[in-house]
Amino acid sequence: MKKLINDPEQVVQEMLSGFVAAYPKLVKQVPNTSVVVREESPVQGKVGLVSGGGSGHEPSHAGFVGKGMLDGAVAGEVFTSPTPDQVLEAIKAVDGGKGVLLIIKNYTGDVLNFEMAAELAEMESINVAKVIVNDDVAVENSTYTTGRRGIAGTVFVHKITGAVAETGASLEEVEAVANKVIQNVRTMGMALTPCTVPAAGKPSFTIGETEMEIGMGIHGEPGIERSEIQSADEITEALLTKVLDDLNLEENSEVAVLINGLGATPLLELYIVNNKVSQILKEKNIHVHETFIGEYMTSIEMAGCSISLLKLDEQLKELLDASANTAAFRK
Amino acid sequence: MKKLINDPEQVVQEMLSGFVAAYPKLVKQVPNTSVVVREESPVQGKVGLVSGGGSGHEPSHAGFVGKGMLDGAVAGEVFTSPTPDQVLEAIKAVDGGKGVLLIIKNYTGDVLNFEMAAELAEMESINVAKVIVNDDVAVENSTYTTGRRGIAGTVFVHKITGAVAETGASLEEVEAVANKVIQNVRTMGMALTPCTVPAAGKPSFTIGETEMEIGMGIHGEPGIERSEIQSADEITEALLTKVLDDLNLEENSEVAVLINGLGATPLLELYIVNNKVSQILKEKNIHVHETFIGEYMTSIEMAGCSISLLKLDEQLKELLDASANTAAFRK
Amino acid sequence: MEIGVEEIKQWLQQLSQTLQNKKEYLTDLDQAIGDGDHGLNMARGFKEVSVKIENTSYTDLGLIFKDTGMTLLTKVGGASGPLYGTAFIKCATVLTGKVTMNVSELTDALEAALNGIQARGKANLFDKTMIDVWEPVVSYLKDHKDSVDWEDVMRLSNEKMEATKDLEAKKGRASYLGKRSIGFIDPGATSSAYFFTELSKVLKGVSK
Amino acid sequence: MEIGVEEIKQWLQQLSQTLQNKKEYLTDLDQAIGDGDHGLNMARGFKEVSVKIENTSYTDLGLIFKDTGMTLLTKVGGASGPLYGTAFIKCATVLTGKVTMNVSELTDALEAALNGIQARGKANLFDKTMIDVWEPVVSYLKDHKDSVDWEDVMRLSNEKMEATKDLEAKKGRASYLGKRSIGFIDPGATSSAYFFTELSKVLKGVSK
Ligand SMILES: Nc1ncnc2c1ncn2[C@@H]1O[C@H](COP(=O)(O)OP(=O)(O)O)[C@@H](O)[C@H]1O
Ligand SMILES: Nc1ncnc2c1ncn2[C@@H]1O[C@H](COP(=O)(O)OP(=O)(O)O)[C@@H](O)[C@H]1O
Ligand SMILES: [Mg+2]
Ligand SMILES: [Mg+2]
Ligand SMILES: [Mg+2]
Ligand SMILES: [Mg+2]
Repeated sequence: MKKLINDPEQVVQEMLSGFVAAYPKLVKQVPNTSVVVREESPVQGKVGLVSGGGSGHEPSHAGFVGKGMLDGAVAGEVFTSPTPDQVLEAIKAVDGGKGVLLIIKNYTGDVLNFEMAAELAEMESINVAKVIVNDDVAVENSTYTTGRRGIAGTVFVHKITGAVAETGASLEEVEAVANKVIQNVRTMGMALTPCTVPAAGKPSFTIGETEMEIGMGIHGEPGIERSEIQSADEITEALLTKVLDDLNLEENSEVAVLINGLGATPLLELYIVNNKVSQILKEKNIHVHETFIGEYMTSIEMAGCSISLLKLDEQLKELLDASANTAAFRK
Repeated sequence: MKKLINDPEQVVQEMLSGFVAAYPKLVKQVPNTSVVVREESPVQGKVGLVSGGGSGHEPSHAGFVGKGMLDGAVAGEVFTSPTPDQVLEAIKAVDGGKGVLLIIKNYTGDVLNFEMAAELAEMESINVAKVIVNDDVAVENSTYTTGRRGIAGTVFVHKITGAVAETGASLEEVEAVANKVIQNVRTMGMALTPCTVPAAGKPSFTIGETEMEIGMGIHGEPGIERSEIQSADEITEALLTKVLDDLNLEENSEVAVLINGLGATPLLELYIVNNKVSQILKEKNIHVHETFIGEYMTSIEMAGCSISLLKLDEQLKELLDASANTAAFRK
Repeated sequence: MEIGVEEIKQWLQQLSQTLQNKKEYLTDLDQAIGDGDHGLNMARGFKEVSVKIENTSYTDLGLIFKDTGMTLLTKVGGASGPLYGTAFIKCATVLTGKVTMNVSELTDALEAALNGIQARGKANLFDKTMIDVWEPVVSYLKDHKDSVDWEDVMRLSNEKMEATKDLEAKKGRASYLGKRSIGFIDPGATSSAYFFTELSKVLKGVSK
Repeated sequence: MEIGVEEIKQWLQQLSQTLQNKKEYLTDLDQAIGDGDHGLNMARGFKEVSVKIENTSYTDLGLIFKDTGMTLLTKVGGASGPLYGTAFIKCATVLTGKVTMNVSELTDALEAALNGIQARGKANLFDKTMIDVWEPVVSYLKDHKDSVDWEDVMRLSNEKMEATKDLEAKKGRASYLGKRSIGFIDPGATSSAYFFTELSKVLKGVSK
């Protein structure tokens, strides 16, 4: 394990300190917690948005705290959902009287811990709503299982929900917009290499020099299928086809595209992926309103990427275009 | 070699196409070249700024093309300086009548190719000036050698020179500001892993599981020294000390900080590095005006980082704060 | 058979010790079909539990279960934190006010814990989760209130843990792997087997 | 000895072939003390040269050198592109208008090339660059205009290439390594040795 770290047990606290030290005009840390909130929190008269999850997905989630996006981010240990008391701290720190929306990625751990925090917050008379992001089309959806994971598409939920919250919308309205984004966003990912949880000290899986994992989440778990590595064009087509099939886009639809690196993928490669994505979408007469390329939702130092499409209508487009000022997303 | 690519010979062209497809509102490609320029090029009445170099440093340099930064970026093959004819195409495409400044990183290849392009441009009666960035304190400076390399600190040159050019300043004024930034910026880097030039197909060097390279450039070349890997705090202190020693900062100086990832370094680790950087600077009473953390000048998929400090005065601060709208840098 | 704070402390300390020893093994299990943190999560949580109960003297069984549950809830995270946390807190509600308990009362507590885990996690039997150990063990205890053979409990929890190997996961992270989850033992079932094994080891030594 | 377009074409084609064959070796040399592209750069550039001269019929020696130089200048990049490009273009200025040349005229052309490389790159002898091959070879040719032994030229270029191994680089990318550059042969010196070796192979076959 080669990492720029000190004590593996301290990575989350040191990372948060380093982050907050870098962006003092944007964020502050709630003392003695792993919660990062907007510098001006709580913002009165605005629904507070809280997201979070295990660490190892940087810049998610603290990187999206700021005007126009999240009010608070809760960091758990690496790949471990944060505990309810921490989520509660975030809720309390961002509640400006209009209630708080929790943006949860669909993992048992995240759902359970955030739900318990919501229960605790309700006991303190804070109005809390929750939405659950499940954009990963790699996993079959079923009421008998945990269902689909929430992965990189979550960033669109943060952006757009953040924009509507900024308008002073009510908790119900903000929740409705968040759910609209969730219904219209799909993602599929793949990986070339595993990643190493610092405290575990060894890679999450072993994989051959010519193999890849398709249907990758963001926690170093194996994908849904292992196969021989293919060309960037073939891989891109496979991922995008899965996304398109699930999203049911008509011709002349408008979308936002997110080509997300998992932590160790050079931008050079992500641009090559987008070359194929833009070709395919053009052929299908799907109009790209905006493309985002970079590291938004990572899996420590995994090499690989995910492709997300968000289907847009006028409302979503306007909210996506609205200004945002966070460490990792600026408009 | 595990990469998301198609034909190794085509990576640069496909990367540029994918990049331009992603940011059509910001940039366009000069047809049949590897030159990316601002969408509205040439901007009349403004000095044109051209930079570039080998590919493999993404988002450099095309990622910094846009309002408030570069007018044009020229991409060579991976790690290979672009040829004079390509640089000339960029110069011609961005010349808005006030002349063109070439921002060159101090590598023999870059210097020679950009110089020859400047000669060709002068023959076409375009006024061209050049500045040479050499921020890397790992290398001893000497008139008998090639001198110091230009690495991540170059991004500050792009930003600040871009801001002054935007004010309508003359070529001489813009050149003077660029040189002022160059005189006040220092960088030092390190790496944990090598990188692989796609067409070469194998890593630039081999390194043990517990070793690191100190004094790293951005071309996969070995550093100036190999040693046993240390903690993030120790490494940070070593790099920052070298930078501080060379920059001769008085107490109460103001600086901008850039913690740059080399391509495969998770943000988690870069934040941990900044934790120590901010501690050390605080102890030394050096005031951080702004911190930038992320991938700005990479070395394909190398794991490692560099630390840059730019000493600021009122003029540089104002220009650094000025608005910029590029794919990889927004203010 | 009367079970008091001492036995519970002894059990929790042994369980904590086992989880520290098995940290890497549980992490290996979780790497195969999850995200590789179960060993770290359980070891971290129970280390805190160990310190907490070491330094507190209890007269009320409810309180030691509650402290344990709260500690797990706030220190473990992930799926296992709220589930084990809930389990202990549910036990606490049944045992509150009691200085000692018999096997029947312990069984009631564990049944409440199982119901709590199920209410939170919504997993069914054979979904390849900790439920696959908890459910049969609690059933056995209910059926044998007066005649529990703790060796049987150990054997049973171990068997059921092993049996998760052949299942396809329907809940938790392993469910994302679909059929690829078959062939690996579930990490949470394994930590649950340690839970019951260490409990059995302590209780089988308690004279009637 | 009269050297015409045919000999130069043959030389450039053989040089191109050698550079294709040695692409990986040159890249290995450049990985050790540079950025690992010298083999790729030279192979790419000379492949273009090969196609260009294959499909063009020349009567003027100056033109074949100029085309070669321009092709290298626009297709190689890096440090070696402008340097080799300049070398051929400088040769062209000396040879322009000539249908054939003798060894003395060739020597003048190569001296102009060497001066061009030095004017551009500002490297001195023993800076561990291609100059370390060019300078002694051009000196030898100047000293032996009428009595050049092409076997000697091959030996000399090879020896001088080998000798770069013991030098500390002062120019080019390898200079960043300081003392760590010692112990490795310079890639540009190696491609220059191929340059002179292939030239010698062709010219030693030319009847006086
Ligand atoms: N819905 C559920 N009901 C019961 N147990 C579950 C459920 N989901 C997961 N588990 C258990 O939790 C274990 C994983 O715990 P852990 O690795 O600590 O958390 P996470 O899955 O969040 O990383 C699984 O092995 C499984 O036994
Ligand atoms: N200033 C210089 N003068 C002469 N030759 C040089 C100079 N700088 C570099 N070289 C030669 O160029 C070679 C490297 O070429 P190449 O790898 O193609 O370019 P780059 O160094 O830009 O990657 C070196 O081995 C050296 O022989
Ligand atoms: Mg986890
Ligand atoms: Mg090069
Ligand atoms: Mg886990
Ligand atoms: Mg080179």
